[in-house]
Amino acid sequence: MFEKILIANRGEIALRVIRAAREMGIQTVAVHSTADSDAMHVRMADESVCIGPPSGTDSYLSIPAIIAACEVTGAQAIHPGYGFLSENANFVQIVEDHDLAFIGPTAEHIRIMGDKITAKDTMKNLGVPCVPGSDGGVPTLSEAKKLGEEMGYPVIIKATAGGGGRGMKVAQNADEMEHAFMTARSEGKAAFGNDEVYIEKYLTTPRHIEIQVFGDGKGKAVHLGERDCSLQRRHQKVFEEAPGPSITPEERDRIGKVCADAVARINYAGAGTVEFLYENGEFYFIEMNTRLQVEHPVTEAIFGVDLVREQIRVAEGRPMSFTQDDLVINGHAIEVRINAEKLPEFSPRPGTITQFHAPGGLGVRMDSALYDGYKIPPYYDSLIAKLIVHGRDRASALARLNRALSELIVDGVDTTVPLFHALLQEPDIHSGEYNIHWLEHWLETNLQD
Amino acid sequence: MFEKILIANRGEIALRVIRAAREMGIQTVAVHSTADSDAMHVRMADESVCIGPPSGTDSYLSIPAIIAACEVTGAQAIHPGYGFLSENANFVQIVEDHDLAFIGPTAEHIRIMGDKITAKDTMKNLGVPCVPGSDGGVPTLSEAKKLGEEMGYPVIIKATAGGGGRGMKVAQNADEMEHAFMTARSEGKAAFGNDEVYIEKYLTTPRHIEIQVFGDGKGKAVHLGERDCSLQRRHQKVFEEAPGPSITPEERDRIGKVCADAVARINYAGAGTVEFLYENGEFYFIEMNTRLQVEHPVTEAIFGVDLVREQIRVAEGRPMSFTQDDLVINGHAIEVRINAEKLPEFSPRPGTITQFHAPGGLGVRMDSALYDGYKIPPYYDSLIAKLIVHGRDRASALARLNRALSELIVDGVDTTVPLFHALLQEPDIHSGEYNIHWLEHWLETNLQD
Amino acid sequence: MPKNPHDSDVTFIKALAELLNENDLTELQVKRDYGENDSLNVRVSRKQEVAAQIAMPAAAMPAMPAPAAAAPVSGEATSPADDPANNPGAVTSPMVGTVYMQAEPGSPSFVNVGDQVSEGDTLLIVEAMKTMNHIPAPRAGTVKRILIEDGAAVEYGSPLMIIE
Amino acid sequence: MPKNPHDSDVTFIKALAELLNENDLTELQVKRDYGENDSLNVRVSRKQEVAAQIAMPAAAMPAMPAPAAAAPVSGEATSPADDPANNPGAVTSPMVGTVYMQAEPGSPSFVNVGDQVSEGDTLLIVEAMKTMNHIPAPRAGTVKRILIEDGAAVEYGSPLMIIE
Repeated sequence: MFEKILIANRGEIALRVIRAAREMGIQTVAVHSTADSDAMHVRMADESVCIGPPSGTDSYLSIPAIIAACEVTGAQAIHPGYGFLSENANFVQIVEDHDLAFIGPTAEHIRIMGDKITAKDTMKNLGVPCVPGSDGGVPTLSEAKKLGEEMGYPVIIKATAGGGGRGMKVAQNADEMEHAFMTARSEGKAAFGNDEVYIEKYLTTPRHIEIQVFGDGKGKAVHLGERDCSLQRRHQKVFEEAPGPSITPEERDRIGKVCADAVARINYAGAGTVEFLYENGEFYFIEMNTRLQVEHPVTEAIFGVDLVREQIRVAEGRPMSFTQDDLVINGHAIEVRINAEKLPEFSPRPGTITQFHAPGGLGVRMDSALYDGYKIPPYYDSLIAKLIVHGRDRASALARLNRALSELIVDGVDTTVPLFHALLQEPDIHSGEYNIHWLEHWLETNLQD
Repeated sequence: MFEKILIANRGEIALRVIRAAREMGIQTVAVHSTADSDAMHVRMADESVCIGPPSGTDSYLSIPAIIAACEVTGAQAIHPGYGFLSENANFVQIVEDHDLAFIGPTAEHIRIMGDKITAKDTMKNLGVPCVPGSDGGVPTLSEAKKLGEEMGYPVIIKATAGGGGRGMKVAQNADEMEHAFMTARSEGKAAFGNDEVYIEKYLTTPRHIEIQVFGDGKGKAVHLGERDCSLQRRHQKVFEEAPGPSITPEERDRIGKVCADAVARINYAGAGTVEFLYENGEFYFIEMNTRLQVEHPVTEAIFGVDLVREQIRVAEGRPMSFTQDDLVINGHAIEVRINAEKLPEFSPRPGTITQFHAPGGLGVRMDSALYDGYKIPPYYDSLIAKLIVHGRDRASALARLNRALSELIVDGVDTTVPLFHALLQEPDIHSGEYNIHWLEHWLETNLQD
Repeated sequence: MPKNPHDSDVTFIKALAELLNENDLTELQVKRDYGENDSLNVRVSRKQEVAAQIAMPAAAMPAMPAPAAAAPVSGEATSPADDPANNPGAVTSPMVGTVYMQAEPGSPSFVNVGDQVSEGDTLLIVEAMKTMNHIPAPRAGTVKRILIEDGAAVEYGSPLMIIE
Repeated sequence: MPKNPHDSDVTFIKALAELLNENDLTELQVKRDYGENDSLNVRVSRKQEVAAQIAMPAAAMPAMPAPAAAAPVSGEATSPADDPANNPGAVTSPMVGTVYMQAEPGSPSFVNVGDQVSEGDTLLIVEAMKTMNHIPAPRAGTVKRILIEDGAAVEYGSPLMIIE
């Protein structure tokens, strides 16, 4: 068992790991840039090491600095948090080469899931449902039409060499296929010098549903249900909940088992998230995140587990502390991400926190590295706090969120708190009827100056 | 259903009720003395009414002021919190006479349980186990000895007219009976002019175990297990936990059912606590508190319920939202009471809070009316915060308590936080082996200057 | 390395310390460089912003629903200086309740602005719990202002009138 | 810290301590350099309680295990003005690692106090990830002080030497 671990991260997630380690009686080493000397994670850890200048590249992303910090402090294992080096297979390899433990999956699993095509092929072979599409290029219109009939309209025709939205056309039905097919080809030709196109089923109003899985690295794995993270702005999640308001227990059991079986078969170790688009009762694999997610606390709330503790256990080579049968959903949880950003542009607002007051009482959890007088540095992510509420059902969780937001004080910088106050006025939020486009739409119509 | 309720209390418990009401969509009215104009409960409520000068007698205990505050604000119901008017049958009668609802039991139930002798008789008749003792005075030594044999030594001989420890003698065995009996009689005669004595079984190292009950006022009632509140200083609880480390599931079911049945038979409404001394597997009734307890959050944590919401529901005439079968224990919870007091004398320390920082993360709940700059007035109770932790088992709850205490910052006044840091070093606390005398003993030997 | 300009340094620093005290400063910095360029660099500060922020947490709680200017509040200006309760002639309510300016509907008001009152004269009634409480003038004087209206709700300490 | 404290230094410090007490100060800093440029640098401060707590939240977190003066910290005084890292002649570590003062055990140290060094001369080695990183002198000058010991752990920015 570990006596001392190093947390290769900052902010609330570094705190999260320090809390779990402290509760397990494990010493902690915080690493930090010169910009973070006064950061909460530095204060809370048992030891700290300054690893570089403010730039993330030269500090939190510096593999030699982090390995050296382990060497000089005698830390036996590294928890990467999320972001930074958490999904860097090369880093994991180096960690292992230095006889240190990485609190996460193997380098190989990270590598597989880090490459979209390999990940999709792997998951498909493991029985995970993917977006139907052509196997490679579609040379003729008649073949394209045949595929359209098979997978059902709408479909999207994409230039194989494409990217950034160019060379992509949607065909809503068979009649539109000819025009879409020809346009995608010619755009592909013009933009990338290659007119090969492929075809995929096009999802119009999907939800983002992700399945939390957890493996022991030795062939056992469980799932901890889903999170609905459809409320996104520019692919950044802002509001996450579990269970998903659109998912039935039967659907959860089915897709959960598929995912757990898949990661069990590859001997996956630790926490992972299998992300799907979900439309009309079907799940379509997008990618797998081989790390702890920002939104893991909603899962912890409804299952009554400590995922970071579990990560550390498994990295120590111990078995998981729960089986699938132990994992019973209790109530409903919601997380909102509070960023130091000014609405309506969501422009980052570093600055000094003149007053911070966390909401209290029943069913409220704050994960935040803020404190009175803390200076938010301008170099990193703008996430400054996660507010998680847990209630007996979705309605009471929403009521609790409203109540907790009304107690929260973050003074000195602009935050995204007003967004959540506004969202709680929306009937769609209360009915749970939203998809991955909902928030962008809503922002366009509601958050103009 | 209520649209607006008034909270006839202050501090963290007023906040507790405001939070529950807000989550139910009910408007709140805070009442306050002139000393509490800046108090958190005043800030958090939808409306506030100043009801009197600092003295509790002229403000929070002033029945006319509170009734008038309901009248001018249109509040339909009153939540009394704990302390102040919460167990004042006369107040409840007046509330009802003014066509207002009292969020709590009836005046009659409060009256019955407010008188120790009536309470004991009532509970005994309802099948609740009481401390064995003589039925009234014991005139002769031979009768005393006979009783001693029947109930088992040690026994305590008490002057009927006595009080304050005078006229009370313990007999450890039959040999000591004569001396103890005669001394108690003569002390009673000398001090109170009455030499009548009665005899009760004497418990040497009991625990304080209390059963949380909840009735719908219509003949249905449930129990929510026990809390062990044995860690007391001068009869003030400082550390409470649930479940009790010494109680087996069978004992819980048995005594819980006895208590639930008893309050069901009298149509008890709302939350109540049946307090027992517990020794050698036997429960001995002490008293019943006809209100919410300070330590109710530990029960909320392990059962996943909101007792204040439930109180309001029942006061509205609605049924309880759970049955006995719904109430399943999940994990372990501990509460510590943080008082503005200076150790080792526990002398009250009102003053200004220069910095308040609540612990965060998984399984941590803070119930506190503190905020940066808050001035703790010298007129009221010194309880300033309750820290409640919840974990999968007792060991993890203790580890979490340790972690959370290390994050908490209450600057500007002395608090009892160092007591808890010290207690967490004690093997007896970790093994759960303590009784109602343990803390006093420990304080004598450990907290000298 | 040490010469002996200590005594003069001590005297200098002592003077600064006294300056600090006398002027209620919190910080004083001097940088001296009597070498080639003979420079002096002084910084004097007296911080009070932080204390001010701590002292006024109400203003720092914008996210919290304002402790609604509840029914009982008399609706007067809120700046402490303007607050009639601070007027030395203010008569404040000794209880929570509803104000009646006359003995019964239709009757004339007990007092009007400009009236001379004697100590003990009824100024108005505060009704609480169905009881009509006559509020007496605490002293003789002239009714300068009446701060509440008939039927208004008042809390403990609400200013009712100014009698000078 | 002076290596051979004179009586006069003690007297000087004692005088400062008394000053601090008499004037209810919380901080008093002197930087002195009576060498070539004869400079003095004084800082006197008297922080109000609240300001102090807010300005120094680390001190306000007594319950929190002190961010342990972790292994890598060089063990020097912590007051900012004393910190050799603020010395303009300081050479700081560009990386985390373990310091070696010589090329291999038994070899002479790369440099000693009093040595003249040219820009680019190796001052010491910082080992990180089994790699020996030679730390070069950033400029020519004299080694005035060596702030770490052989085998010590350093973090990014730790002061290693003072070269003037």
